[in-house]
Amino acid sequence: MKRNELLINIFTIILIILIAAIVYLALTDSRKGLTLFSARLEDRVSYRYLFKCVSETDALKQRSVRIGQSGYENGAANIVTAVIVDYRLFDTFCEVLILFAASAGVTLLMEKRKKRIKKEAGIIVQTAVPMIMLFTIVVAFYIILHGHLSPGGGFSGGALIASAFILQFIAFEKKLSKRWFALLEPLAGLGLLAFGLSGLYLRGSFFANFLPTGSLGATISAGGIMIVYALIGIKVASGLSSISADFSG
Amino acid sequence: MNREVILLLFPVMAGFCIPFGIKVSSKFGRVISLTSYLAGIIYGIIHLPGVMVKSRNVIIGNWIPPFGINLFFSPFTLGIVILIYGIASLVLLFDLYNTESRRGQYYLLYSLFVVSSVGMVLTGDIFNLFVFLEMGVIASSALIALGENTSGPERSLRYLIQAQGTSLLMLGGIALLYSAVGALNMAVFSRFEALKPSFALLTAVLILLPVLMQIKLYPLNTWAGGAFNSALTSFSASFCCIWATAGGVVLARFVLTIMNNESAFSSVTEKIRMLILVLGSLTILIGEAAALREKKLKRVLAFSSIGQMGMIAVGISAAGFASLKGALILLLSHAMAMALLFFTAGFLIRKSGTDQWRKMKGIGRKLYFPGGFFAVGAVALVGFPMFSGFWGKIELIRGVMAPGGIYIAGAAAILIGTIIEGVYFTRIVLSFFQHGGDWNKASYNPGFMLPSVILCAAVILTGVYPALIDFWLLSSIYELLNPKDFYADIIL
Amino acid sequence: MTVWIIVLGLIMFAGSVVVIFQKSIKNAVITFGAVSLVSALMFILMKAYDAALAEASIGSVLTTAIFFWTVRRLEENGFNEKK
Amino acid sequence: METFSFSICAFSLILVGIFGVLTRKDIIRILLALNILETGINMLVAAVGYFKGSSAPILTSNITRDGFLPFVDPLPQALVLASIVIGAGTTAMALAITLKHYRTHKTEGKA
Repeated sequence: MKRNELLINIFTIILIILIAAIVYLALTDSRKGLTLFSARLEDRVSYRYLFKCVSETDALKQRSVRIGQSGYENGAANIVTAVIVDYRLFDTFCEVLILFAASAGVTLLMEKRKKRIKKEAGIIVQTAVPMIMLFTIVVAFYIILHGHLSPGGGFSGGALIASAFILQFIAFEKKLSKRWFALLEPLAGLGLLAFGLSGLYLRGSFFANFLPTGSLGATISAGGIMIVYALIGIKVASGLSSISADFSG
Repeated sequence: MNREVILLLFPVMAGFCIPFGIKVSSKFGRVISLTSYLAGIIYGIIHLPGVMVKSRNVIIGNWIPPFGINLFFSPFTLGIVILIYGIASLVLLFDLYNTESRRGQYYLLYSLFVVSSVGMVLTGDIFNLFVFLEMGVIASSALIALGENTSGPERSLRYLIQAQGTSLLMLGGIALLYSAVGALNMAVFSRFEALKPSFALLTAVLILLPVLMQIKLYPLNTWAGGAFNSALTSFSASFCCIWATAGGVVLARFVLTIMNNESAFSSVTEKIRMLILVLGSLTILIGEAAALREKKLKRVLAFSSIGQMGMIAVGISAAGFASLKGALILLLSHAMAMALLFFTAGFLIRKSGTDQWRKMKGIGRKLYFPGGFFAVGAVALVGFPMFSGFWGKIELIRGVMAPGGIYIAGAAAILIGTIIEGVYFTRIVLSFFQHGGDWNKASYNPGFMLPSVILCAAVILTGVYPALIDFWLLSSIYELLNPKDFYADIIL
Repeated sequence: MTVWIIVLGLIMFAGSVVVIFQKSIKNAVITFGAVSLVSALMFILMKAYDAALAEASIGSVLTTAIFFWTVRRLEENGFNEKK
Repeated sequence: METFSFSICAFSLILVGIFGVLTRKDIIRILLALNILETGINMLVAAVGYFKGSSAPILTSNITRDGFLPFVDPLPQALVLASIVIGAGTTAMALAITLKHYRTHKTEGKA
């Protein structure tokens, strides 16, 4: 048995070296044609994201992007947020559905723990955890609501809120009821769907931004991005908390 | 303007409503999912005539295609979506009477599974395709794990690990492709300057891996038999029919429109087709041989489905008019006949209490309807004259023979596979109608009879009068064979 | 810069090898959390701040926690690591 | 050079992950290896968008179209974010299935 395992390991290592060699040869081929990194930033679709001129037919018309100016097609200063929540919002919607599927599946498959080793945390932890939770949730709200200006957004903020609840699960036996997460999650999803459908009926395409984009760099700007990111934050937070609650007991 | 996107959203809405609805009534889940699929069928049929005239590019978020995400509504995709919704609603009908009440999350996951299959067919963006694929993988692995016997979780884990590994490699391929092309829209790839041959082959293989895995092509189909055997019957039926059909559509889209002679992959088009031909031929032989030796009824069906998907892959790889026509007819007939076979198999297994077909000897003499339905499904799948599979296989063999060379071997594999298929299905059906065994008469509930009769009628109707779907077939084949006019120009 | 990348890359490589060959599952899980955290640092070096935040909060904290709870439940159900 | 080292790190992680998935016997280890593979793929995706000497794609001052643009590519970062979330969902699902598996087969140590 032991020897067999060793043989399998060696065989797999050889296989992997082969794979690596093939990939190396494929990437360093000297024949003619496009290859890795042959598209510079100017050739990529992101170039138009940076200059916020996707829906303009003449790409060169908009020559510069200025902070504080308004009237851009998308008002987010953080381009990654612009991509996630505006240009490719449908992808993000599908990811949210994936999280929804995961939390529903975990709820469906998990059972309650039978043998519980009861271990309450000590008094220091129990006093510290609520404060840390409060602090974490405040930071998470900051991250979610400033997603269009600085790094972060609904996903990281939602995960932070969920980790605050994880702390609570670790420290206390009595937990926040799971039922609320299970209802909050589809509610946020319905909110997202409502946003998309109102875009469809007001602007003629699903998930079109129908709110004013505001001036670039302002706190209240970027149209629907703030709303969508808040909804995503709620959804991710409740989904991940529900998953953690299922796993922890 | 871009209202067609709602077609995709019906099951999503149903999914979001289920957690609230099950607080009111325990039957809410199945009722609202069934309603949403029926709404999808009606909505699709309303839009079909318009799409038949001109394919539509549905943009999302008002961003034009290479930059935003788009859905592509063509005769091909819309027809398949209607088929998917149809089979999904039949499966739910079957579920309605044949299983105990389930928790709301089951229907939620099933809705998301249907959404992901529909999305895979419709989407025009490669990363969006990956996201839909993952959604389907998560939903279906949860549903497999709920299976009838205790090996469900293990089978589902096997499936999940293989699926997740291959999808991750696909993501790597997408990244490599993006660094060379600078866009993620599939229409861009279909008319871009050529990639370096070796690089193109690497990315093509990486991107095709999960698709090949989901349609159960040879080296990546070790999960299939067990997963289909352990899942609930209604889910095996939908997993086999809906998911594999969606995977076949994605494969056809990749091989024919995205990796065609004028695309970024133009330097390796022939090699990719050859690869799929070889894998498909091997799949046919291995799948059918495994089905011949198998004792459990549902596993026989799973291996038979593997063989059928191999035939479809071979038909796609030959890329001619006749072979594509055959592959598409086979795709339809596989979906309908397999659903019928799985329904009857589930019914028989429940009534007889065993899952081995040898022990069901003579069951068809007492239970006429299930036995008859099984016979019809088997005959349609094998391709007897006057049934739907017949025209498919004739056209397929004719079309695969046409290019000559190594494709002759593919045609031979299809022929051998069909013969083996005929042998084992005849054996099973004969043993069902033999004398012997004492079985009680059973009552049939509408949940079993209605879907089976509908599927039976569909299978026989398309076999007797194939002109019924000819119009759809012709426009689909034109779309697949002329990607420039019918795909890229419409989107970009 | 390149030196930092190489050092972090070596740490990640070593960590992942440890994850795979480590005897104790709990240690493997913790090492995996560390690898995730280092990969978040790597994302910062790549100027992918959003991805770094997400990796640190989801990939590192949550995934590790879920793994850990799973191992704990397995042990409660009589699962033995040695086997 | 930096992009090259990023890619090498990513590839090494991917290879280790593939090795783990192929050779390990117990399911938790396989899932850990899958997660390592995922981390490697994410790094590869992010490395594809990296340009030397560029800063994060956050507009803090005015930019114009003439001359060098000091930004990395934002699109791969969005893809990485998506992939991380998807990976977390898949891992949770797989672990739930694992627990169900162990509940039914208590004595077996592998899948």
